[in-house]
Amino acid sequence: MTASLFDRLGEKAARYLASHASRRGVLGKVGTALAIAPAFPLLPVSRAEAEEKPVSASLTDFERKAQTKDPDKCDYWRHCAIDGVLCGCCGGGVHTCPPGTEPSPVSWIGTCRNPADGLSYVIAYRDCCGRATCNAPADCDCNTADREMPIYKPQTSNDIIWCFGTKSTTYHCSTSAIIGKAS
Amino acid sequence: MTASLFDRLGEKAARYLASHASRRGVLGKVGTALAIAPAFPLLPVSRAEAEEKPVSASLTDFERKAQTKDPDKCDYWRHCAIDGVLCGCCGGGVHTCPPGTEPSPVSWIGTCRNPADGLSYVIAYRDCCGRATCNAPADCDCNTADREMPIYKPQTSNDIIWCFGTKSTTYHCSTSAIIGKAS
Amino acid sequence: MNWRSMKFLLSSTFCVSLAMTASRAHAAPTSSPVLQAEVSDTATLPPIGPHWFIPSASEETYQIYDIDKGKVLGTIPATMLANIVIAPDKKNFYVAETIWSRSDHGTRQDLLQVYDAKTLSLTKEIELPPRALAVFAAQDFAVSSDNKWGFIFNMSPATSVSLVDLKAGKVAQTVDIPGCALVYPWKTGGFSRLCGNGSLTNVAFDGGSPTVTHTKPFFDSNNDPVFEQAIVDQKTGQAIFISYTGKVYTTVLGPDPKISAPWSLQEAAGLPAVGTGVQELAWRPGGQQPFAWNAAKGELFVLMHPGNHWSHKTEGSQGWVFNVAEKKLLRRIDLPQPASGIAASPDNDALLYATGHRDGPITVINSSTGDVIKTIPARVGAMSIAPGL
Amino acid sequence: MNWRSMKFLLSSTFCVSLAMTASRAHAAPTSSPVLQAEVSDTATLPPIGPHWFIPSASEETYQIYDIDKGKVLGTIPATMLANIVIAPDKKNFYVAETIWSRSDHGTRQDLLQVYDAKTLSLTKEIELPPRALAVFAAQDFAVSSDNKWGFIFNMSPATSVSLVDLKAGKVAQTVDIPGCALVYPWKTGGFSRLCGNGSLTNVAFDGGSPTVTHTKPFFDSNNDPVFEQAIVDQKTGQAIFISYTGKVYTTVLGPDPKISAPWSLQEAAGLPAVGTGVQELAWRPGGQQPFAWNAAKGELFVLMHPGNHWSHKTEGSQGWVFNVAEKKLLRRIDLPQPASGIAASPDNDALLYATGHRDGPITVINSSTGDVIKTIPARVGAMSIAPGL
Repeated sequence: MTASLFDRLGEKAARYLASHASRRGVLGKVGTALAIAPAFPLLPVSRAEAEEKPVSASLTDFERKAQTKDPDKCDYWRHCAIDGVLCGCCGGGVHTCPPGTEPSPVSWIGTCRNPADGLSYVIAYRDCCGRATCNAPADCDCNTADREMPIYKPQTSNDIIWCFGTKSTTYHCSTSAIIGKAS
Repeated sequence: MTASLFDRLGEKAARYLASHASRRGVLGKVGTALAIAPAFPLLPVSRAEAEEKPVSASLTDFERKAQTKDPDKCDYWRHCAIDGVLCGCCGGGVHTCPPGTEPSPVSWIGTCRNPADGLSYVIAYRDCCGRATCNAPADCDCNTADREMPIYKPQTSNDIIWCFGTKSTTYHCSTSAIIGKAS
Repeated sequence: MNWRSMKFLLSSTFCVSLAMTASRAHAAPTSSPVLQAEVSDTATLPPIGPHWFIPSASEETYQIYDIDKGKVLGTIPATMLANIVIAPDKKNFYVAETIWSRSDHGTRQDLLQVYDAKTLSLTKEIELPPRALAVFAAQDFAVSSDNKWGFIFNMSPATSVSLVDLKAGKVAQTVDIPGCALVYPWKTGGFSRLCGNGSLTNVAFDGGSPTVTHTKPFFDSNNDPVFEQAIVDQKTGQAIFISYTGKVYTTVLGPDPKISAPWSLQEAAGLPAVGTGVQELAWRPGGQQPFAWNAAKGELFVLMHPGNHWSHKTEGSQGWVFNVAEKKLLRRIDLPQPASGIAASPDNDALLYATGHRDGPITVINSSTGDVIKTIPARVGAMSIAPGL
Repeated sequence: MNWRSMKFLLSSTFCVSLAMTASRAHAAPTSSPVLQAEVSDTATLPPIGPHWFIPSASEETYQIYDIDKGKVLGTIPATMLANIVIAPDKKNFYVAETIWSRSDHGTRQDLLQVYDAKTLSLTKEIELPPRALAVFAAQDFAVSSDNKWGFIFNMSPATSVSLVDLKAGKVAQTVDIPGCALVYPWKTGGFSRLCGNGSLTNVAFDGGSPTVTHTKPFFDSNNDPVFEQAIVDQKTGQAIFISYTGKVYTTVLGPDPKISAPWSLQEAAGLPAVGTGVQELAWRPGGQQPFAWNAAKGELFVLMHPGNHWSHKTEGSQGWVFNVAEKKLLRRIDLPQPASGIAASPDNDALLYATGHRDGPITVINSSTGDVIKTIPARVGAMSIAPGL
């Protein structure tokens, strides 16, 4: 059961599962057995299946429009399933917390496609914690949802305050750090 | 010295002073001597001085446009110097606090003209306290300033949180209660 | 300084009603009586009415609206991480809340707060273990229909449920249920939870030792999960789970819930069933609070929008009205502006309340005709509660 | 669960720079190296720069902007009832704040919080007696130029000032000064206060027993009060008090300040002097933070609007630039939108920062030419601080 693994292992497990759980149908097939495989680094896997049909039909609207230039905009490719204020608009960066906050060691996970190389990556949406919500302009307040799941699938749910194991659980902003290539 | 009186007597003194301190020039002339006079009720005083010139030249813009119908709008006559959210938009009324809040027994004071009878009244802008700021529509968030003074004249200053002697000093909303007729 | 005596002084003065002032609007100055000093007082609330609507406001409070009057009646403190429930006897509001003693640091305090429904006084605060913290997750908290138990979802990230004895004012026990989340209350005697494998876990509890049972997985939790914002009619125990693609699963919650074969919102509307294609444009359910229920007529209201799979957070441009027993679309209502939240009054001919993400007005719609009855200026968000009958 | 080991696991992975990704924008898919895992880290701040601007944001925080980059560098928690000061040595931010332990109830905590200017870590919290609570009253708090003392205005409603020993981290003493309010720091050795009768009270203090002196009333506090938002140049001790009608009083604060004869902002602009008529339309100063000062050139910036007396809270449609020593208007700058707050950078050819009441952008203006240099999208309010040189 995915969530119970998550319960026991936190991001380590969740990250691992998500890394094998691309939107291309693999997700339903991963099971507990995979959790004992080496979690890192990820092996490149053939993308033959995805390439059989025109790319445009297999891309989400977010992926079709995603850009690689400005990480402080909601349509930056890594932010395909982010819910919150981008830390890059708050004194941090795409994987950097603003001064005075700390990254949650546990996070939820998305799988986003980088249009620059056509590859999908597993993204850890680590919240930066310990300060009141960053008051960035509306442009920086994102709520995208590619492959985003309800709370009973916590490792892929973006409504949870991902501030576990930090000094304070106050939510400040959200980052999108690359964990590795999705299979 | 006005403020020291205020320090010692709170609203009782402040209300009294303000009631004698109309915008028509009396304000500079009141002194400590007046504080020993009976504070309530107020005696009607001749308005001859004000009537010597056309009314329009002695009215503020607020007074020229003030209405008497809708106390939940900033241009209601009593709100001539209010800074905050009208309690009438929050479940209270023009002199009633919303459920769960309590009126500050001490308040600041304004002098507003009632267009219905052409008289000026002393208004106690009592804050309702003990709950986070009421999230009323922008129409209910007022900042008028007829005869409003800096903080060193606290009894006529509307930036102060007037929640003294209440269980909690949290500001929720503002009321405009009639204290009496201005002289 | 003696505040009490000052209050007494104020309350001994005479109070004139506002109406007296208003009636003289635009009258020429007359020799009418001089307005007299007013007493400052605090309002109390009438009994909770069927046309009350309580939306979130500014991510810090919920506001009580009397929709018929179009006015705010009061404010309940409750942040976007809080959960709010109307007590079954309508005498209290319950708020599950988490507060740091120094705003963003200090001591974390997880509390079940009890507000009196007449005075909005905070009458009790029950200490809790660390709650699950999620943005506007209404299904984190439920109260048993006999008003004895509060069920509160915890996540640390290990998941459990605190069983709060509301009379005694303390947590009786905490049940670990790994792999499952949220709480869906039964008609009586327990609650169910949604699990990551697409099943329900059912917790029979009435004060003693909880008994836990599991259903088989009944939905595809990997590709077409059901929204966590399921409808539960606590008077009957009926639950309605709706998936991202619009599949509807109904059941009566209990120790051994039988789950119906799914039917499709879109097929009930005479349209093709909808799949999980990321470029499969169709009418889909979505929003922050996409579903509402009217028990009087058994009607389900769904915010629908044109979109692809994974557009489940998109605001609805239409409200679809279904008779759930007959699995039938009754009507489609065009919304004057996209709505992220919907709620319904509990009486016959339900009023629908449509709201946006935040800081917007309340659109009040006649659910039988689809007509907009009024738009109430407000600064409220998508999340809300509305009383039952 | 061991968070530390998990962090270690993350930090042992390789980190690629963002620039690498960005440089490949719009490139066709290639066999370029797969992006590697990134370490999560926390930013630190460079030394406080002359083009930093720190406005209030959402009534809950102050945001640090690097105006040259047009970017936020960080957030300092500080509500609309807090006061914020940059330490004279620029190594800390001081925040005087009031927090209830349970948001709107519980224990009231008045604190002087010390944030490290490099890490924004909260390094110290000094307990205070109940502070004065007023909305965005920046003159409630000052720090002596030797960084030894914090002066904090209290109002209960009796008025006093707490003298906080910043090294020892405690309140050394509290001085009662009835009838006076706020704190205006001297160059060294004390502070002055504005009093309800139009005078200054001066408190000489350097750790021992305070000595209090009074000036004679110098302005008409009943009809034409000076704004509490006076300019104080702490490097020189010069203070500039400006009245509602635009009368300017200058002095050097100390035990016995000599106050200049007033001059008129409007007369300095070649216009008639302005009186207190409620229908006397004229250019008048106003706003929430209507004044700014540039010490390098001795220039005063004033938000001006057309209005009658008592329009002192009205936003400015123009920014007027004065040479104070010469009592001369240098230029009038039309603002692209009305501004309720103005601030200035401390260097030559000051940048002016104009902001609205709340939730608006930052307009950056060249004070020498009046040209708008840029408009930074933001959600900030009128109140702000800017560093000295």
